Amino acid sequence: MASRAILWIAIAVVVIAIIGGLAWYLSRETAQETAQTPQALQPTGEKEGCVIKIGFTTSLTGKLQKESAEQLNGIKLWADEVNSKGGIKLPDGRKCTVKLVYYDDESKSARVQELYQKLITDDKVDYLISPYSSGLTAAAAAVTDGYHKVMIATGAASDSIFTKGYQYVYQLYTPASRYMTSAVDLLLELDQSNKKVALLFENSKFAKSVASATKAYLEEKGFQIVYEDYYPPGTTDFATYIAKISASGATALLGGGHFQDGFNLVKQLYSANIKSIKYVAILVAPPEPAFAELGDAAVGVIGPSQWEPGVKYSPEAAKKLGIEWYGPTVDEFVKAYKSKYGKTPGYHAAGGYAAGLVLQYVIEKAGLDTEKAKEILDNLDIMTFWGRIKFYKEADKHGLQIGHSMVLVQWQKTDGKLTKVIVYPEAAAEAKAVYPIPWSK
Amino acid sequence: MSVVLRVENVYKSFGGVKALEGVSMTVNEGMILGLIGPNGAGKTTLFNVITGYYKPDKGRVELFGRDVTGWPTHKIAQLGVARTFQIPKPFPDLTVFENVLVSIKFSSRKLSEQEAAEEAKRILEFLGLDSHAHMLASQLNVALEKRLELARALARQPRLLLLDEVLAGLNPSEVAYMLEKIKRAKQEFGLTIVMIEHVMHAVMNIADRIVVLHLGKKLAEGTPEEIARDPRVIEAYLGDPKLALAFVERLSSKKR
Amino acid sequence: MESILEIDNLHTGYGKIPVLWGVSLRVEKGSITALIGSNGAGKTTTLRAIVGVLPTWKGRIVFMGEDVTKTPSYLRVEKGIVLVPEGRGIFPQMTVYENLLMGAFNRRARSKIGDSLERVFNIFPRLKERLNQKAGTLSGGEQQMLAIARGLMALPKLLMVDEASLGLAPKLAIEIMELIKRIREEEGISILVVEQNVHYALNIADYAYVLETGRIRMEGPANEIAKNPEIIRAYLGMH
Amino acid sequence: MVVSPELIMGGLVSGIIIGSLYGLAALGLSIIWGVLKVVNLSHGALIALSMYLVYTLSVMYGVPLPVALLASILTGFLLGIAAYYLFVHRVLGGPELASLLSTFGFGLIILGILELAFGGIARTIPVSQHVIEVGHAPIMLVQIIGAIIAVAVAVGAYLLLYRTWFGRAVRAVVMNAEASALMGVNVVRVLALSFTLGVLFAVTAGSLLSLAYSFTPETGTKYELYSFTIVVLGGLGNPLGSLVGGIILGIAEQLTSVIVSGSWGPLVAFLILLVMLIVRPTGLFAKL
Amino acid sequence: MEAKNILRELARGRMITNITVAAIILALLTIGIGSLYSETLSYYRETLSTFMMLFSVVLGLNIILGYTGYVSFGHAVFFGIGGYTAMVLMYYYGVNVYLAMIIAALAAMAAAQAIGFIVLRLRGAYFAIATIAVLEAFRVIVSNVEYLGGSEGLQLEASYYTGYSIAGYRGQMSVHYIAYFLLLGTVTLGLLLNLYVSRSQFGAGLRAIREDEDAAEAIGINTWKFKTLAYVLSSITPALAGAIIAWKRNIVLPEEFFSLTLSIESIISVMLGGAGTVLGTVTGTAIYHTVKTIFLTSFPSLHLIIFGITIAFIAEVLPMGIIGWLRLMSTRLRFLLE
Repeated sequence: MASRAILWIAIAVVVIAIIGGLAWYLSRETAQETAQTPQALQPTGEKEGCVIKIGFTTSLTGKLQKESAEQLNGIKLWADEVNSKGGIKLPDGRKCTVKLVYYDDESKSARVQELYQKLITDDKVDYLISPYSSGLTAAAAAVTDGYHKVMIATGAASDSIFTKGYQYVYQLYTPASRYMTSAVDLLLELDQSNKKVALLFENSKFAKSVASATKAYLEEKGFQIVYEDYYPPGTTDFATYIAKISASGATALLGGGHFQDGFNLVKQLYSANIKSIKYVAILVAPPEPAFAELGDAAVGVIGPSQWEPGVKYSPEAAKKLGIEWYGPTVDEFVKAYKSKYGKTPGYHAAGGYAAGLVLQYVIEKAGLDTEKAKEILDNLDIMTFWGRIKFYKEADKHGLQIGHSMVLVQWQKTDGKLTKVIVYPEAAAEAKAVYPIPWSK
Repeated sequence: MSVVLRVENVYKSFGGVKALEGVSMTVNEGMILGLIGPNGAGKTTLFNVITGYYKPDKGRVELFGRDVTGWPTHKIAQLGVARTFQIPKPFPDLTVFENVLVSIKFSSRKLSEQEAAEEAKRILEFLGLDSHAHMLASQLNVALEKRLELARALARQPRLLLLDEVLAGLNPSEVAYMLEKIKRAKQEFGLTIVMIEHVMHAVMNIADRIVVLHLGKKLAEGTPEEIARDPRVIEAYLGDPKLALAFVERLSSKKR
Repeated sequence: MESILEIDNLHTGYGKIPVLWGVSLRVEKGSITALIGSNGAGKTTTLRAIVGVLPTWKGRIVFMGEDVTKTPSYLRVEKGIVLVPEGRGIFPQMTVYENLLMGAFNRRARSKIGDSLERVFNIFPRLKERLNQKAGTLSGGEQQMLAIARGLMALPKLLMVDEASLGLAPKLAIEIMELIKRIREEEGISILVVEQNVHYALNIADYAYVLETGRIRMEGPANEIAKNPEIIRAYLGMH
Repeated sequence: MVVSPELIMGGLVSGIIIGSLYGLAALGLSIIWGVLKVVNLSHGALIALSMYLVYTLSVMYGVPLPVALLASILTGFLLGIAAYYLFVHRVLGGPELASLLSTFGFGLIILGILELAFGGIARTIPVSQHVIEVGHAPIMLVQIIGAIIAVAVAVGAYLLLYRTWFGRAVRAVVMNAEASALMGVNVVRVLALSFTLGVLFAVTAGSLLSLAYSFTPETGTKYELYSFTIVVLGGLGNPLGSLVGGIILGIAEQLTSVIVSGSWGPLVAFLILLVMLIVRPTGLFAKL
Repeated sequence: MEAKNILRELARGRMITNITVAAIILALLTIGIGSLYSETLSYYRETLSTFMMLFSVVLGLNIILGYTGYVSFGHAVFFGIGGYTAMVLMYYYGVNVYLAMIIAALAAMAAAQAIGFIVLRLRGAYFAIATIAVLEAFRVIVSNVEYLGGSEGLQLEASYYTGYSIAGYRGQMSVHYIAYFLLLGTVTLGLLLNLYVSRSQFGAGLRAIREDEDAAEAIGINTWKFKTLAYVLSSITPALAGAIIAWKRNIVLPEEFFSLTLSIESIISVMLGGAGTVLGTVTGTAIYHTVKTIFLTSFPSLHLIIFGITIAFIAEVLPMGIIGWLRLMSTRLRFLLE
């Protein structure tokens, strides 16, 4: 008995050693990466070297891992660019480098609160960026606002965070209430007679809040909602939902939730070949490059996106609006991102970079004075590669994003090749929207 | 003499197999009743009916003059009935001491912690288990396990004790030891005992009366002498009447 | 006479608790040997050790001249050591036919199923009538017959029957005993019986061993043992 | 919205088709639970693993799909044997908690590997999107093929258990392990093979499901939870019971979706499970 | 051994446990008070809050799993019921957190009585599966009922917190401090409950049920009543923790409050230390929480795999847990390690 136990312990030790070694080997890469930052921190400033600490958590593990990783890439790119230029110039003339302090939150709000506390009190960071997702950001805000620390919320589209009376949290994303409204606007533009809408969203926090806002907007615009249902998270089969949509006589479908279910929904919708449906807009899934795996099924599907590499925000556009342009152009950002990570940035990455950019703007104007930073943010109205950024300043929805708006992408087939193009708003559009969706012909 | 246990016309069957078919018997206060019969005769089933594990299909069970048919086991136990199990069921991850202590705690007596521990110790000493008090019950051998089974039953200070083959698997000296203890326990605790037993000489020696079950029916009842001479019993139980008679002779001669 | 099974100084038990303290016995080829003794003496344990479902702690088991002490039980069955267990151990949710097929599970027996079935039905015609009945619904006597029949399906060279008369009415028990005797006569299989009922066992056996608390107390031709008053001491544990 | 008989019909048919796949997924859990008395909490992870095996082979390495499916199933077989000796053998006959935890641990290891290798993004295997429409409900051809295979596997499993030497040995071990040993059955080997068989069914189900839907490492969880219900519904170790149980669950889920709302679907599954556990924990059908 | 000696050993064991428990509570209290005045302790305050949240569930679970032997695989259901009850009271009726906690605990106890009536008639794996089903059923119901916020959950306004203050911290700022002390109170209550169960006649009865339910009946234990009561007691601290966390985090979400992960984490904690011992729960939860934190930060991408190996290892080699194993090693330790 005992000898067997020893054997087992031995096996376990060996296995753990192997895995540990593997882990060390795999983590070497990231370790080197972080090791570079202090090198870049060498004092280059005129007076004395100083370091600005930016803190946040990111979901290296758990269900938000993928989106979070891209957001982190964006933030890292920003920090590298700033540091390679010697840092940010403060109002007092000092030039300070940026140090990112971040931890893994496992996609769990319990960890988020623990870690933001650590960032503020232990690591004594100067400014904060939110974790990815609304749920985690809500949890983080409950900690950070009490300490009067400015937090730029990126990857968090929920409206409700900003109705809680927080004073130091600022949202970069277009809020959920406006997530799908442009898809409704586009439909109005394309076809005045298409009024029978089916709503099929995931029964999850984010999708549900988009759904209720969209529903209200549809009703306001005189649409008739002929079908409304919510599917449980993790749903893979949509046959009965599609049957009911088909039977409802809907001519447009708005819905979705996460990538996987949106993907399956479109796949099965296409196979079902419901001729009556002329317009399909799906949450989250379409902007993902992996959506192209659907092939023909993807053609004509529209999806709202916070940002796309093809957006047409430019200093000229800013000038037209009479607001300041700040930071790199869209092309500069895309090029820099591509050269660092070898792939085209998506909106999560862009959001991460933009969060850094906003902080950079604030630091240049306000230094490390939080109250001053708050004042600047409250009155901010600029345009960047991310688009227009302006926050709601009254207490009832303080910090809510009101400047930025979504773009709509549509998968189109040009010369037999499947591509994702921006179709709305007109100012940003790369091509005209295909209508009706090809399968209904 | 008051009647402690009365079983009346009890039937019990399991999915078509008739385990008990109209068994009746009466146990008076202070007696030891032996319950014998070949394996599968329904003896343990009868115990389970008396202690409330099984509800009889028909018939009634009376304890201390109260009809307890269909009562839950713990309520019957609280009336002052203790039993041992054919396959001992000690609480394996508790020590011998803890096993007895638990049993004391749930007897009707109200004892302080100190008194309960003293009582447990007394019972362990009585059964010669004091040197094993700190062993886990799962580490005991069969003989000690059987003693613990008895200790736990006695710890309840019962009025009626049901023993299910407490001697099975013991060697002759262990059997003698147990018999001695059962006799002494009967005196000291003022017990009434019903015992299922296969070790014939033991039951013949110790029982005041014997009931023979066979295929779920009561085959015979009487004093050990009567039972030993009953040809039906001999036929059913031992097979060869001649052989059986031979040992009854020996038995009688030894008693004298 | 040639012996089919020889056990030398067998020690075994359950967990750490010893039950057998050096049992030695022989079964002659073609004989019926009885192993009797009181409850808990170790009779069933002996049989389980012989068939190999209990490991041997010490001692030797030789079957047909071959040492099988270390052979796993499923290979011993294939060599022809077959035990009809106490409590019958039939498979209640299987039909009678499937139970019989399970009997012929070992490779040697599988190829001769047709013959075996015929022979078994010859001895137990009642089973043939209930071929598709669930074994669990048979009466006690029929279950015992099925258990023995299933044992025969394995083409045993040594058939061990544990407590065949258990829980049976005397008439039925006698019938079973006669069947066991008939099996020896018609099939020439060596048989080792364990019985709680001394009379039954000694009646059909040629030779008998008396087991007491894990040791052999006595042995001899069955008819002599039957007459020996000492048997009462051993069997009933009297002093 | 009016629920027309046509929609009900569609719900019924898709319930039967999807239910057959649930049944197939449950079959593996059922065999292991029925024979070894172990609730295999790595079941969902194994289902997910097989999906990624098919994906890796057919999408990443371009192996023809049928070959990829067979290879995935074969890997499941080898994995099953290894897993039995590493994670199950030692905890057999012990307290439930030990086997629950050790199989759960095994599941975590698989999930960890999948997360590490593939991350959280959904993957999909491109196959024909042809559908057949019943009562407006689009039913994919691959689903129908899957359902047919599910029925075939269930019937095959039934025949295996009731018509072969191995199957009889398995059932014998379930009823009385010691008596089976006395018949010359190598009990440990039967247990190991039964576990492997269970794993085999799980990976078969996973491989088929991977063709119909996209998947992530967590996809298996839903099938695992549903499988509990189905096994309790259909009786432990009974292949046809699993199939019928799966179909009952599929119909219940799809009809809930048609008549009430899809978001209540899972509740129906858990309520069926609770009611069954209380009313008839042995299942609707005889166990093995 | 003399009965007196046994009693002395027992008393000594109890003293060791008492001192350990008291020391733990005091240490936690010190850190809590310290963090009011020293910012550097704040991080530990938050880590310990997370630890105490898990510990509260573990302490409840230990009563039903450790002492009674029923493997409740979905014990987080009471955490969820507590959290949601409290949130409904706070959100709709503006009830303060203290009252909400008490009502949440009562609601969970009532729920335990009802759930127990259904599931406690099952044993072993069936019981485990049934508790998972109950947990999942609650999650689905909650995410579909609009009154409970559906899948969007319910979130408190920042203004709700204005009335709260501690040592100069007000509103939102005070929440984390107050929650820490409330969690500490819950943990203290849980430890006392566990100590009571481990030392009382009631606990002796539960152990008897765990060891052999039939034999327990035979010595006069009303097993149904006992195990129902144990289940009800086991729901209290998880519910309190749920209520506090709902208040602290200002939001309740179905998947975070009816979480299978939390259930399984608490089972592993109980198992690691040794089920059915007070010291085991402390040891197990502390080790689990620490090791997990280390794994997570040191091997972020491999922690699932390492975790799986660890769990399987415990189940196969150390099924009694660390304290349980030590207790088995010697009878002296058995009395000392309660």
